[in-house]
Amino acid sequence: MQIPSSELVGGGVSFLLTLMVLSYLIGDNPFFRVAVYLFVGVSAGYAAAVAWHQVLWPQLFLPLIFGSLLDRVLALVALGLGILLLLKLHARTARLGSVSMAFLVGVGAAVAVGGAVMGTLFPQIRASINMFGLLGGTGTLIYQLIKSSVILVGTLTTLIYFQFGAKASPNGPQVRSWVGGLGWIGQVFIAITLGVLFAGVYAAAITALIERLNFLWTFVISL
Amino acid sequence: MAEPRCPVCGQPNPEGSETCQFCGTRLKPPAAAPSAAPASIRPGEEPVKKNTAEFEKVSLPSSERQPIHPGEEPTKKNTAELERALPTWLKTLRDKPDTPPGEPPSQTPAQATPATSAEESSTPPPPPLNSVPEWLSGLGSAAAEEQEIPDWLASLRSKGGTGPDEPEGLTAFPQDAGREQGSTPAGGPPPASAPPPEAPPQGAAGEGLPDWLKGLQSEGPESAKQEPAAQPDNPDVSAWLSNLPPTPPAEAHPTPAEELPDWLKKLKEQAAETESSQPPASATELTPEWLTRLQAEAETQEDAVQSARAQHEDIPDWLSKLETKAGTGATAPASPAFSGEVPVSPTELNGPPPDWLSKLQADVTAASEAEAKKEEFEAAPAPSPESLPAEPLPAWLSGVQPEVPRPGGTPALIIGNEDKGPPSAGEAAFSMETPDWLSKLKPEPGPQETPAPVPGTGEQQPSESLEPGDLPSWVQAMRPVEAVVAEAKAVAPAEGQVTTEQNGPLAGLRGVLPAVPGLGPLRKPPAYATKLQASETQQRYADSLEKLVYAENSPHAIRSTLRISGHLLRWVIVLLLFLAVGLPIVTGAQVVPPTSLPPVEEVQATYTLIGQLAPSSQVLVVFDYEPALSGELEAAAQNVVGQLISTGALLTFISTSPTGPALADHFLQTTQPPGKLQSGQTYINLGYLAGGPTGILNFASWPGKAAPYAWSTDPKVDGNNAWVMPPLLGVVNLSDFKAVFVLTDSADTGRNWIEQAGPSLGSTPMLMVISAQAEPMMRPYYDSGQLKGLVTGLAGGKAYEQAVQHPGLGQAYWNSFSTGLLMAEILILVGGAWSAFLAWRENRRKEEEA
Amino acid sequence: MMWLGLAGFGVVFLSAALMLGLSFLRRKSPPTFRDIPAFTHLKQAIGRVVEDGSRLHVSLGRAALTTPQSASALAGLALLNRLADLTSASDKPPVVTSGDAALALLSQDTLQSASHASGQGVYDPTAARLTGLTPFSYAAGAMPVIHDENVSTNVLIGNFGMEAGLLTEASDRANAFSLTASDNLPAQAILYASGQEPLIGEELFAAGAYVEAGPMHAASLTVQDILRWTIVVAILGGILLKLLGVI
Amino acid sequence: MKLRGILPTALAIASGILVLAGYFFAIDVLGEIRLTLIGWAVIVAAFAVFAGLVNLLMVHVNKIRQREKGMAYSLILIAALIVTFLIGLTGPETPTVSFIFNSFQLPVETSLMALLAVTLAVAGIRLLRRHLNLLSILFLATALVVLLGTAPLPYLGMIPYSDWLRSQIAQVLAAGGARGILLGVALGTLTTGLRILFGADRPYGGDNG
Repeated sequence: MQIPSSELVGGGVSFLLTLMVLSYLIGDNPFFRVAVYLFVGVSAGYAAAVAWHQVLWPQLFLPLIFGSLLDRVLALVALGLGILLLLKLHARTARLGSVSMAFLVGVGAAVAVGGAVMGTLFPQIRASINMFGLLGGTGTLIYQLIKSSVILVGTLTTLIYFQFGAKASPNGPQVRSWVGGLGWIGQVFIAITLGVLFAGVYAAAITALIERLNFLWTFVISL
Repeated sequence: MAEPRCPVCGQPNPEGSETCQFCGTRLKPPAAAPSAAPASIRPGEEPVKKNTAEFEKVSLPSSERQPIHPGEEPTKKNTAELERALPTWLKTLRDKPDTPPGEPPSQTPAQATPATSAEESSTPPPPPLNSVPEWLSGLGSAAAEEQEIPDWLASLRSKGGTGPDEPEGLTAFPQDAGREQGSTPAGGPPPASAPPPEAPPQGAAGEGLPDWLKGLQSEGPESAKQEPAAQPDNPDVSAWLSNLPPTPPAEAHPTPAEELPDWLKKLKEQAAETESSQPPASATELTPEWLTRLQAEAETQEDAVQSARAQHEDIPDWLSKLETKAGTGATAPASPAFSGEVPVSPTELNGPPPDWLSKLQADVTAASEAEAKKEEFEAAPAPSPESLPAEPLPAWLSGVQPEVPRPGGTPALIIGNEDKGPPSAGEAAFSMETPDWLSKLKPEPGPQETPAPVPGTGEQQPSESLEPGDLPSWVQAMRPVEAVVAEAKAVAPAEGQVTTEQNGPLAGLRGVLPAVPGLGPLRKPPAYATKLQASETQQRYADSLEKLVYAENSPHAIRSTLRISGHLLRWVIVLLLFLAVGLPIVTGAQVVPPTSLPPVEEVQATYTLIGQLAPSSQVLVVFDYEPALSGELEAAAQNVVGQLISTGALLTFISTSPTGPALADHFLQTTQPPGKLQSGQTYINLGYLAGGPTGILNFASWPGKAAPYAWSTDPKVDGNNAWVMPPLLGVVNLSDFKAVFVLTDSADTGRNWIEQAGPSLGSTPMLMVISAQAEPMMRPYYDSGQLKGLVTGLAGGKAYEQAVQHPGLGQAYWNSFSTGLLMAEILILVGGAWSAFLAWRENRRKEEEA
Repeated sequence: MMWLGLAGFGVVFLSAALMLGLSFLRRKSPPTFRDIPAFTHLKQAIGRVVEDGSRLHVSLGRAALTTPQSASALAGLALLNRLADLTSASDKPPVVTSGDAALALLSQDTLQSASHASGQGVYDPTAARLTGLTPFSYAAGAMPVIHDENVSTNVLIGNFGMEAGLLTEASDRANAFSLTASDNLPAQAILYASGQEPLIGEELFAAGAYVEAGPMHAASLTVQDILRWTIVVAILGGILLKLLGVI
Repeated sequence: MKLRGILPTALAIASGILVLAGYFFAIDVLGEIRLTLIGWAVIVAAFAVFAGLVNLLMVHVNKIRQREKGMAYSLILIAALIVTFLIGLTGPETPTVSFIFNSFQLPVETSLMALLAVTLAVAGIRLLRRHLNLLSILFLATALVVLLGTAPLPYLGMIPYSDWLRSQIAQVLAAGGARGILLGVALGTLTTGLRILFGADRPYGGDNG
């Protein structure tokens, strides 16, 4: 089968870069460095291009040029904040930039707090409670009860493990013995959870390795 | 041999008795001491090793050649060995057991003769007094033997000049001391006329000296008693001292030292004699003695300083060096003695004495006691510069520092401690890791370790150095002799070769302790010099330094081995994994049957739901994964999207990741047969949705506004309003889509879509294709019904392939996945077990060493 | 959903009031917290950095400030502020890498103000770097920093994904100490296996309090403990009501 | 705090509180304000990308100026960045940019992910050397059991009950632990965000708290 030249070149570049990156397994070496620096440059350039095309142009400049008065005013504020931020690039004007950074941080903090309360705390608490509604899910009622109870114990003991407050003692700060006991159970759940996650990550990683080796082999035999 | 005498009351005690029957002083070192032999090299141990080696010259039984640890005190047997070598006259001098301590002539020799002093050395002397010189003498003598010097000590020496010079520079001390001593006792006051503490200062107020004494009295009972005793009528000393007051202490030392060359010429042979006579002198007529000591000590310090800087003999030169050093040499071994010194103006002399004096005073008794035990001359001076209270620490550490870059920050801390500048934040952090023995520095000022300038040294002396209450007994013993030989002594310096002992208990005796011949070998056995008699604190130092050195060395060893084994391990794993993963790809071997997975509930649910979609259903597909996981996600989602396409669904792609749109294109190129989809007709890519969860919320509440334009490699489509194209025609809200598929590698992103877009979906089902590592977080959403279907990782993709009976990437990767995972499991299992064994062995070794 | 919003507001308001109150009341007698060895070792590692003239590398992850994950980055910045202060006596300032542009700018600000606060006034604008704009390019850009810049201590704190494995691998090869923390669960699993001193979950946010970053940080932990037990009670109570069929 | 530090802090607190109010109160105006402010934040973040690019360039330009070791790599990075960005300005969806993405970025990124297959195995092996305790052993044992239940063994197929065991561990035990960790992280997120909203932590320049 005739491979288009662009595909051949692209495949060749991918082939070489893959080998260069995998060479890190032998040790840090110039090939790996070249591939990595190239990658960092390309990805940064690509992300900047996307930021321009997908954010600044459609969300800032288009409204500024073609939008309604309100859109233009709002866009002007955003533009002003953006320009202030760019002032950070110069030592003298850097302080002005902290205004827009403060805005960014303030909004970010609020999004984090809102997301934590409305997006995690309440939904997870609700889910923990609803487990015992025994509506969804599979298996017998007993199984559902046992499963829900185990998950509940895991959730609570894990949460308790993180207890920070402790009493000062000659042997250093000590949490109450019963809290420590529950925390220890929590640690067991944490170890199991992280073990499961590690297995998942490993499965993903080895899939990536398979995909790369598969690509290398496919490219070689396609030549 | 003779029964042991009490060092304090001088009474004889029965052989083997642990404590003095008369005053209760401990006579023998604790039995446990020798047995506490550490496995690792100890700082204080090296010199002992060296000297026990020398010990063989006097053919000691091997049983006695045990390593001696910091704080271990001399054992009786060693001194007993030397009895053989003692001249009879010395024995006779001693054989007067029942002489009351008050009677000097008999008592004094008993204390002063080498053998006796050797014997005495078996009794635990008060640590603060004799331990420092003894202990450091080991250091000094160790410096003589290159091959036996431990690294840390070598580094110490590398700072302190070359091996041979150090002893040479240091031997000047005892000789000077002897010389001075020979000259000073002339003014030794008769004991009876010893005035009350208050008297002498007043009486001597006219000379510069009594002012000192007045000041020194404030240093505690001992100095109060002793100093006044002789100072008033001590012209030599006062003459010598008259130079001293106006000059800063650092400059004061050289004054006597200018005579050094003479002493070196005249007194080389009789150094021993002078040494032997020092204890009495140093004890009885303390003023001349301790003043000469001061000189001697000062010179010794200077010698040490000098040798620490460079090898140097020319005194004027090194004096000038010293002056510069007094200001700047904070890091040189001896420098702490001078650190923090303030030049003393004559007016200041009426106040408390210069710190360095009070410190040196604290050492006088120490040095004399040590010499009374007949320390080897080469060895004795070695410690003396470092024996100054604060010095062992900086000296050791200045040696350790270059060798030990990361000893828990100790060297830096020492410097930090000596630093008079305000502690920086870095130091604050540092102090968090201060070893106990270093943090004890401040709480334990005074005679032992703190530099002289530390206030309160004098006050602390009694507590530490009253124990050396054997000093008063010396004083009692020596006085009369000094008085008798005073005249003879006055002329002694004039004589070139002094062959007659002029002072001390051996007065009148000829050929006492001839320099080298005869007694050389006897003095040689340096058991005494090297019997490390460290105080508790010094012992703590030694132990701490040993820990320090050990802790410093071991990680290096571990790290280096780790590095090597790390590379090997990595290479082996690479080889095995690549073989396990690569072979099925290269050979195309089917190691697992195509239908090897049992049906998975959530995968079946996904399959069923897609099958129920009507043709031309508008479906939203979210590409929210990183390029790194494209391999896994493409394999997992290939047949899901393929089935959607085959049902004729109209697809809309969107992403909250900047690389998502490109990944969507790549997905179609690599996983779907070309030409099946046409941008703008059967599918549309809305591109990148900025803002994370907020962007999702915007899109959920008003999709057309949040992502209005099409993203396409087709110029006709790219940048146009996507919402007028077939895939989005008639779609206003999120709920207008027939299904929403989220392809993601991140549980956070998946949760964002569920939480932000879920409420706007209405009855529209949301399904997910996720990476294997997101399963534990996403699975509950399937259980709770928020997700109607879930395909997880390569395994899920393979299960889906089995469901649709359409082999794809899942099948292509499955064999390698199976062999690769098995290999990884074996490696982790075996390697983990081996690591556990290594860790267990390492822990055990550490425990044993601890 | 109105009541849910109000409940959320209540939680936030109460937490805020508690934090302010506790930080004021306990400013003189700070609370005692359980021992987390990782922070003790971090302090020792910082001491080594100051002592041997090597460099501290702080990596803040790649959380966008407009996402909920920004909190981990903000916690990282609080720690960075304290670490920069602690290492002000060091020869070299800490080098900070980030995977998000805004975060990189914030780390610059943090280093600058720390250098001013320490009275050194010497600020190296290239000490805080953006090493990449995508997760793996960020990690790939940070790896050479660990390899080449005499880094003896790596503090990885923020929002990391699986790319964290590359950073710990680089740190391991450079024989450097690494304290690692991420709010991302798979990353925590990787860091648990490959990091020398991994912090789990919530411990990431305790970093400030454990390096004495201020009374408000200590108060935060106390409030977290109070909320923790409130959640436990809420869940148990909710389940009871559920089983009773009340809700 | 100095006067010049007050304005940024006040802005951070004000914008934060406005956005937060939008989360809790179902008032349209607040919702609009929240969306608008976040929209601005997204735009400011996009500006930050360019400021970040300048930072990235400066770091590597300095390396070249100072002739540091590895300056050649910096040259490569700068060239790649500028070329990609300039071409990207014509549109990230154009075939050229798509080619660059598929040929340069994608393979390197997937290869870096592939590296993890080895580095994680090494980490797993070394774990017990570093922390020999029950929890680490449990961690590894769980990972092994889950991996065993993930795929069939060559020529042997699935070990009986291994997939059932895997699903129970992953969906019951791990679900509990994961939920506990997520709740803990949410608590930490809450207090961290509040510290910013109090102005106690001020990472945006000025004097940090």
